[in-house]
Amino acid sequence: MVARDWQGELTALFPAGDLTRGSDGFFWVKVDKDRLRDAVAGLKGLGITNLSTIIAEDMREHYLLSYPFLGAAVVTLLVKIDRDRPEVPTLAGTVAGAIVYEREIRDVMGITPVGHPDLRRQVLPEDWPAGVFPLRKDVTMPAPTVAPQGGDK
Amino acid sequence: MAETIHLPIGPQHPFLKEPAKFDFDIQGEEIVGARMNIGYNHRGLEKLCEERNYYQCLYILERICGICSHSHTTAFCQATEKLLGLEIPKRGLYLRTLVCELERLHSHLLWLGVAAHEVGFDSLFMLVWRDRELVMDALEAISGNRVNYAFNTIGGVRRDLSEEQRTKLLEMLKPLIERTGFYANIGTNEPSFLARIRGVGKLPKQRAIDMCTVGPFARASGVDRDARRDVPHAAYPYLDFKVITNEECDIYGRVLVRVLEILESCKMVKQMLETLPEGEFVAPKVMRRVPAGAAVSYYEAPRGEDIHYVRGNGTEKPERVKVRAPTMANLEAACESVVGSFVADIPIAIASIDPCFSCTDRTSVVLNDRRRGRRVTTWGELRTYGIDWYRRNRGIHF
Amino acid sequence: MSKAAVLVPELLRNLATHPVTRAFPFEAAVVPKGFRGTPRFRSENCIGCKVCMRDCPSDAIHIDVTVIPPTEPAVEGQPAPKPKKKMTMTLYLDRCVHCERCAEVCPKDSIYLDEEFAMAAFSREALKIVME
Amino acid sequence: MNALKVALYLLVFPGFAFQSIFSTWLEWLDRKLYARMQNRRGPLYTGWSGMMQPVADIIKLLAKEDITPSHADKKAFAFMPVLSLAAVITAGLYIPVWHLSSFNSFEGDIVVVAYLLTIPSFSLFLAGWFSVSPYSLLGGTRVLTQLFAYEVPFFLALLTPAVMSGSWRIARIAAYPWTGGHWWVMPVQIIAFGVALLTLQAKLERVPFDIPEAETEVVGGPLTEYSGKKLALFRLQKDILMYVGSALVACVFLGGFKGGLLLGTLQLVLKTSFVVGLLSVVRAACARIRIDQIVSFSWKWLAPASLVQLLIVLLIKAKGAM
Repeated sequence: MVARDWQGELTALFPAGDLTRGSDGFFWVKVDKDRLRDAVAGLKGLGITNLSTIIAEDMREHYLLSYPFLGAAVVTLLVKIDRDRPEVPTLAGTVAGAIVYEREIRDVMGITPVGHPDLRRQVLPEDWPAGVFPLRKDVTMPAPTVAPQGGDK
Repeated sequence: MAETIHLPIGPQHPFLKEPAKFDFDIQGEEIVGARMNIGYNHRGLEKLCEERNYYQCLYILERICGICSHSHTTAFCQATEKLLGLEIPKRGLYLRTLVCELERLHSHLLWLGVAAHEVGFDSLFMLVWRDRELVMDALEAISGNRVNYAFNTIGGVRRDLSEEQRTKLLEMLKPLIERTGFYANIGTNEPSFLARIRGVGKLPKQRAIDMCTVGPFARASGVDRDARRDVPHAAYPYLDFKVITNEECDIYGRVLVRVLEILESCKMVKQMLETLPEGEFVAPKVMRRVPAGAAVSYYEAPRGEDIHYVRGNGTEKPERVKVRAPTMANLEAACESVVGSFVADIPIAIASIDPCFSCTDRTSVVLNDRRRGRRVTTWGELRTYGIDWYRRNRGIHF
Repeated sequence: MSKAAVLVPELLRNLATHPVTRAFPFEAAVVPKGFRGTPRFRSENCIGCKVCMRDCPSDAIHIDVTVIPPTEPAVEGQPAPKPKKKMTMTLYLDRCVHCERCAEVCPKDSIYLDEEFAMAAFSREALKIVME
Repeated sequence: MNALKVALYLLVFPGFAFQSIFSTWLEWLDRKLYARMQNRRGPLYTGWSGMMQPVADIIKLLAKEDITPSHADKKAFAFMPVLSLAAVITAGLYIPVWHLSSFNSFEGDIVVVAYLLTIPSFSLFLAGWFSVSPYSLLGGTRVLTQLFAYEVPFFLALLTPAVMSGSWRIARIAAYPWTGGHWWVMPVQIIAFGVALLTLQAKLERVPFDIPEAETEVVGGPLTEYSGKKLALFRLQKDILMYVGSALVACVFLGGFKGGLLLGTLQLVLKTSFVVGLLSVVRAACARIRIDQIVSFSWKWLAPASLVQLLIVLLIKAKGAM
């Protein structure tokens, strides 16, 4: 199944500049935030529909969202989100599986999926303070007062 | 129309082996709505990995889940080896895949027993777990421990397989295949067991594809997807095996898929043992500092495809480790498959995806960034913050 | 397609066979060779390089190097007798995860894991073992 | 003198003392067989190969703290275990123990016993009702739905031998194969024996019919809120119900316990253990089926089977009488 090299189809879909290929044959595609939806629709056309997860990272100058898709080929969409407008269009319409992961990135990174059907707490406890997004670099935790227990180390 | 009652199940409940909360809206005996709420088993493991060097991360990631510990270390090693650009000797790949398949065997047998127990079929539970000991003893002999095998290391495996162990393993396979055939016969013929699993927890194929479900749960709904064949890793390119799917779309189908996968894994273990190449089993010179860059690695764990994303920053410690366990992908679909069946079917429907909540709840909390700017918090401070928070807010003194 | 009571012949056969469960505390549990039990210390090989301390994932090992001043007086001519170093290992067994990383990474093979697995204790201090 | 004999009869031999001891022995037998069928050891350390385990469980429960839920109706909550235990023990008195007729057997005492055996199910439902917790309410309602499912086949199966022997007295029913009828009377009623076994399994709420206490869905069923002495009484009541049920089935179907004090009691022990053995085989061989499946199974399979059996018996009676 993997023998068919997907280089041809993918270069047709994405501008050459954004498409890079890792040593292991996985594709990394830089995608602009607004063109995310039709990029996913394009992948769906090729039969690559299984969104594995959404990885959110704080790269200090901007946030980076990676959308790894597993199908006949492995394509990861990289979406840069600038810090002052932390939103991303939701994929709930085209890929139902994305609902869970979009809730997760909203909880931990504060990137709100615009148009998400059912934004609930996914990972953090209900009484987690609203404004604190733990994965961000500039988050501050109140200094702990209790000394660590256990053994004498 | 009976009014809707809200039935909360979990986080502590007899059928839930691990904490997870499900909210069901039921009318009479029928379930009309289901929502899930996870995060109760969250231990900040990924945060821990960022303070340990790559070798130490192995032993932390191994403890994400008790049943599929080898899958997490395999995926993590593959991602790190991609960053290092390492070439693994063939014998190392074979031994790593051998323990992968042995783990799939004992994980599927474990699931068959737990599923039987969820429907009150305790005899099958006891018998299946008795025969699972064959695989557990084999794993203990090979790797030195029944559960956390610590068999993987970056660049290959840590122990070699002696000739005597190889023959003992080959002998173990015959009774295992015969017993699994017997359980396949029981699973498909015992009327009271069939009554509980046939037609329950239905998930149509199109819905399975949309919800991006993975592993035997998706394959039982006809989705032909298996990371071992789509993204060949470890020694899978050298082995020929069949990807088992069927069109049942219900729990009966999932029992069938898992039992046939046990037989398929036995065949693969036999193949690997017979064609075990000679030579080195670990890459000789492995650098401790991993160059900067990011790598994604896929591995077909017993419950589905397991994704590890490792970003290195040139130091000994990983910058970011993201683990997405297979149960995370299946949970939402499992909740949906319960809607429409009876209250009595909740345990078996949820158990049919073989949930492993310890895998699902380990997203990182705070990023430690010693080099580039203010130090935020370390794992130790995070731990004391938790203890302190519970003491202040809940009055619980650990 | 479904045969009733398909499990009964197997159940009745089990009545005749001996149960497989072992009464563990009263019968010994057999453990295969190569089982990863409790780390043991050979102080004569140890050179005090503390690689094991650094690489232990759960900070369960602590090596102390004590320098013993030479007893006989310094004699002219010969080089002064070198002070001997004595290494002791304190093992926090409540934190050890038995991963055998210390034994693997030690250059002088001075740590090995034996096959002792029943090590429960009533207090954490009892699990802090000092080995010469 | 007669009063002493009656008191001895009531309290010691076939009365409370014997019933509780023998029923705990039956529970040990059931647990041991169930374990050995699954290649496990079963109870092992208390007494000779674990024989005292059920007694130890009950004594442990007696020592445990006895909590009554705050909203529960205190008096009714405490009275339920006593009511069901009393009903079950009085039912046990009517089972002939060492010779064919029991303590005061009279025409129609099989109907009395069958009626007394339904009281425990009602008391379980009321126990669930009075302990006012969602899980026990759910469990209690399930006990009732299950009761309506298996009650009719249970009566039909029990009364077939009565129709065969033409009398409502347990003594005469038990004696029929030896005195009036022929020995082949017993194998002819094999269907009724099967139905009686399955419905007895449902009455005792054991797998495959143990929906009310199915720990995977409804936590503890009606007994969720019970603990300490009250739970111990319920456990004892369940054991004695198993003894009375299987003794009744053994006595009615397998011919009574003929012979003197020694031989009769030996027959009682053997035949009742045989019935309990069959019950544990049923328990080990099946999975727990859902409440709607229980109702449909008993009305689609058990009730028609017992009717067919009744038809066979009537035909035999008609041919015999002709």
